[in-house]
Amino acid sequence: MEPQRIKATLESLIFASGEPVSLARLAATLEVVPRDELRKALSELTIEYSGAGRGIVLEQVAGGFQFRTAKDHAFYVRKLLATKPPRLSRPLMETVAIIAYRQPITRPEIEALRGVDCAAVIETLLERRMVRVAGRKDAPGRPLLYATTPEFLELFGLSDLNGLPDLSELREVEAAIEAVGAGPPIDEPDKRLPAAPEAPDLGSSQAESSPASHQAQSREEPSGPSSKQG
Amino acid sequence: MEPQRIKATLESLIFASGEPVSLARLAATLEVVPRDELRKALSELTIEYSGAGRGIVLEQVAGGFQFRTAKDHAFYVRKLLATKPPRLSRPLMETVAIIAYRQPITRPEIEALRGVDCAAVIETLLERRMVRVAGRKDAPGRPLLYATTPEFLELFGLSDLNGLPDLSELREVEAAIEAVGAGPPIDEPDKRLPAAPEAPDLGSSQAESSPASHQAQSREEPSGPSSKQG
Amino acid sequence: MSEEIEPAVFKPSVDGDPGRRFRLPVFEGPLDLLLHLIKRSELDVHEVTASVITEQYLEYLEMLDSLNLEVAGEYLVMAATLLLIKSFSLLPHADAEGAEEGEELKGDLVARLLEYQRYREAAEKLLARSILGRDVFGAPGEPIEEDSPAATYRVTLFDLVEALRAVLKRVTDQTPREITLRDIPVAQCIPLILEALAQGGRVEFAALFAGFHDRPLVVATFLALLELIRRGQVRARQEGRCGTIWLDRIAPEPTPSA
Repeated sequence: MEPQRIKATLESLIFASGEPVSLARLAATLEVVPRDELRKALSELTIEYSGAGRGIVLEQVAGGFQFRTAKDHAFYVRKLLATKPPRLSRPLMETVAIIAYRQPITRPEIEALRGVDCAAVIETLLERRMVRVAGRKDAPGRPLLYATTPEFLELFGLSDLNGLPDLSELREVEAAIEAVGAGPPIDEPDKRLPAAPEAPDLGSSQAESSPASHQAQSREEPSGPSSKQG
Repeated sequence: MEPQRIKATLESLIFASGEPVSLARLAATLEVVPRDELRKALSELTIEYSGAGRGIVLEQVAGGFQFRTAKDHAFYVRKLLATKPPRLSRPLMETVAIIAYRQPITRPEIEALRGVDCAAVIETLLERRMVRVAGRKDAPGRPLLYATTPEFLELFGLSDLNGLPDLSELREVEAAIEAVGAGPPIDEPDKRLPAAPEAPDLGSSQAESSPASHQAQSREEPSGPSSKQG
Repeated sequence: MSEEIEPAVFKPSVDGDPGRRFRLPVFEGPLDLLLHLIKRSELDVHEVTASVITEQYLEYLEMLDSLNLEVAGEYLVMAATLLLIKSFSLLPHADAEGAEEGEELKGDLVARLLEYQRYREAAEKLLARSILGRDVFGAPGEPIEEDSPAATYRVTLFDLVEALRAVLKRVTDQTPREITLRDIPVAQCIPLILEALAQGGRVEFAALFAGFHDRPLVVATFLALLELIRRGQVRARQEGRCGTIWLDRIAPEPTPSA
């Protein structure tokens, strides 16, 4: 692939992802291109986006590369977004949906389901108070457990978690995975997740997780934005 | 505000929004800047993003401006996001085309045109937010009227309903109807067809499209009774 | 790109061959069927009432009927219309009134077909555009900075459910499935088949299942057989169409190192 095209493709990929994309993921997507060339194209792109009259910058953050608005325009960006509340982005929506239905759940478990690093997304959900830390899992490394908040319920117009729509697919998928006895866990993640051999008792159905546990807003333990880079 | 800065700010705003932003919203956000200058900056931005070797393009979609990936990179973007392209079956496409060209239209009218039952297809279109309920027809039984949504325009990259592909055989059909002296199964289709003469000329300036002409589609108005809830 | 729009292949392959599988053409109703027949006969839409079209239309309905498939009411209504138009055309020329009525019916039908065809073409044109999520992609946009209250997002429960469905779908799509039926893993059936073939050399397909009264067992065995064929360990040969299927084991290639 010629340099010009590599750069254009990277621009597409990073833009469409929304979440930070690691070099490893970019490399896995553009298999044909050697990493050296990717690095070169990325640094060229970064420079192109750093010009004075630009409204978007290409930043390297914890999880990888991401386009963001230039800080100078924050005032107007806020003003625009305030006129019409945005939709939740796909990564945020997927992650909060997983947490809602499978709470309490750890980050590795969420990542096993989504197939991508979710540190930044979870961080954002914590900031937006849609998700809270609900303790630690009794498993090696004692990973943090995440659950939804009262604000989450409010946002979706739910009085409690029992109001979450039943997902027939959820059962089907669980059954399918059960039958296979492998693959990312849906139910009882602890049993099958490589990271966690044992864990506290997770309600098997989403309806069971008690709304009461939503009371506490244990924001004390922000999950470290573990800067894992591919 | 100097032109360079206007352009950079617009770049920020359009990127931050994610969904298409109308000129009206941009103008409301950047009150200090006259619309003419906004239009000029927008067309300059469009040109800058249209260069070869770009991964992002600035498009006019659903009555607003939106950044999108360039078409050439679809393969890799799909690979990165691991998403499936939207399923657009033949019944679905036929039905949404009829609704697009004949809106607002009732189910019996659609069924008369397609010659088959369309309940399930309409249900799918509502679920996928391609179509919305746009009221009830003042006719016996007060049947629901369906219209397309801004999401429909977004899906097909249309700036507004005037951008719908021309229906080539329009004349032929009219001639046929004329010759027979009998009406088509549906009342006065011609009056509602987008090919109508008063359609504003869009080609010249992308910033020009008058918001008034897409009332029905305008993003500013929350699209009706957002169909159904899961 | 227009694959989905292309009319299905219409091959009334109901010749006396009960065991043969064939693809049943799927039409989106009588108008779709008529347009297909017109196109196949290289006629113009205005010639919809040509007797060749009417005949083929009725043949199709008969085929559905012979397969014990329910013929939807709208197909029957159209059949009646076609026959009515035909009967008018057979009237002596003197009957001006009848001829006129026939022309009117025909005109209506032609107009409907043309109109339907227009929307179908429009659908094709739409499908050829750059489609969001297929050809082009947007960005999710930037989340609001600082701690704005959660309630400032435009979301619905429907979005939430759809998001989870997308995740689950990806998980299941990516999870390699090993098919297990009840408690009979397919893998367990493989050695049994190999054993059976080793003993008899050539085994009749049906014999493999002889004595099986348990459906899951039959299915698991069949899947195991498919797997063996795929791996190139077993070969299946048939003596002509609908003939006996023979299975035999392909000797593993001698490994160079051995």
